[in-house]
Amino acid sequence: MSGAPGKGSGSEAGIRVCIRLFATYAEAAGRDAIEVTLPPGAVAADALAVVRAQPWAGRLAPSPAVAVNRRYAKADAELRDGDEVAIIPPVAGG
Amino acid sequence: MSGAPGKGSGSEAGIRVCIRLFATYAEAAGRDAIEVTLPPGAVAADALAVVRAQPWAGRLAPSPAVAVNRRYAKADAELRDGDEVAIIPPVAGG
Amino acid sequence: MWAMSGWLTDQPIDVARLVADVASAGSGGTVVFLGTVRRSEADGDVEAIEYSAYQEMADAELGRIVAETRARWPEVRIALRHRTGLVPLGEASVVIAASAPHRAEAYAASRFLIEETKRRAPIWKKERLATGAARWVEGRPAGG
Amino acid sequence: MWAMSGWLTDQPIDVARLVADVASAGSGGTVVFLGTVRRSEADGDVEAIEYSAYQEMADAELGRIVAETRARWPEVRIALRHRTGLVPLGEASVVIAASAPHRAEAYAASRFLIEETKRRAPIWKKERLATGAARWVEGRPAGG
Repeated sequence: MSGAPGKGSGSEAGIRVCIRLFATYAEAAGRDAIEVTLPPGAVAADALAVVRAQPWAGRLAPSPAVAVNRRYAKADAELRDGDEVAIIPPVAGG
Repeated sequence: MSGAPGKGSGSEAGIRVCIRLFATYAEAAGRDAIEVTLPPGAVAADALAVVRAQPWAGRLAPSPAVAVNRRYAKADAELRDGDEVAIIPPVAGG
Repeated sequence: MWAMSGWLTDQPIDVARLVADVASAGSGGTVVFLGTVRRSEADGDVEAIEYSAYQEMADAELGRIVAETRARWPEVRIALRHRTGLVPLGEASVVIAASAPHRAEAYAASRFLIEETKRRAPIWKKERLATGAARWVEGRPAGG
Repeated sequence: MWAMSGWLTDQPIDVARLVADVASAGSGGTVVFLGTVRRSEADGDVEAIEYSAYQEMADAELGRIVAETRARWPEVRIALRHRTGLVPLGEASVVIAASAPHRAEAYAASRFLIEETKRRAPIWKKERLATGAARWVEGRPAGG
């Protein structure tokens, strides 16, 4: 999303989201959350892109599930200021 | 079976079977067993015929299941002396 | 008078015991079926159900049903008990536990066991009403 | 630190309690699924499994799964608990009880609940070995 044409990122106020990490992702990252500011109009895929840019991104699944505000979300789900985003590793409950 | 051509019933020794009755059938009959002697070569259907001839036979299901020696049997299952036959009312276990 | 043969019992069924009976290190899923006496509006004041059985055959037939299930799903572990005698409302009349390495087999075996039990076990039931009256519950044609 | 939210618990699951929770006069059949940790030969000396969860979302997602099940089978009564934290081998990690007037619905709802729970609940597990080592158990792609 960053640098996408038609969407300003310098002059407008950004939206702050907390990206939560769990299990193998949290272990690989050495932390359980990343606080980021994204440009207005950012979507779930943009938060995922931030995670993909991390040095430990090799540990990510090919298409990690993303949750927004504790619910699975599609890649194009629009984010709002204060949203809680989570990158969900493959699950093993049950 | 009685009187069926080709099967003697007078000169040969008969086979004795115990016909057990349960639940509604025992209640209708006022007893839980009928001891009968059938001609040699008698089959499960012959034991059922004995029961069908009882005054309370109106209480029987259209095609009651028959068991021989504690196992469901077909109508043509041959009986032997000492066999335990049972007429099984519709079941309601579980 | 008898207290218990292999698959029949005249005592309350200990569900935890049956679950423990089928537990194993290789078990990934356990499916337990509990049959309880359903009471419809039309039933009136049923206080208990009295189960009677052709005991020797019911025990043999349940054994055959379990053997058939094991032949069909060899990895499944099975425990089964069916009540006879008076069963107060709310108590289980039948409990079947089936465990397997994979849950699909446990579900399939469990379903097979209860369907065959209901179809084949020579067991009957009578409703005992609060009034003191009793009536037989209509059954299903028995089948081997 | 928390002890229990709606669907998650860090304590052993009381199966009898869940069965009682779904009991009703109109219930003809109750199906209980118990998930236990399967241990294959290759696993070595696993002593316990540690479940971790995105707790707020796991609780919400399990609630959505239960609501979907109730919408699809309105007559089914449901109780469900999933463990978090350390679960010793042999203890259930998840227990689901489903009762219904007719057993076919109880079986169908039970199966749906466990399949959706496994597919969607944001829960992970780590094997604790006797050696003191630990390793994550490979999961399934999560899906909403």
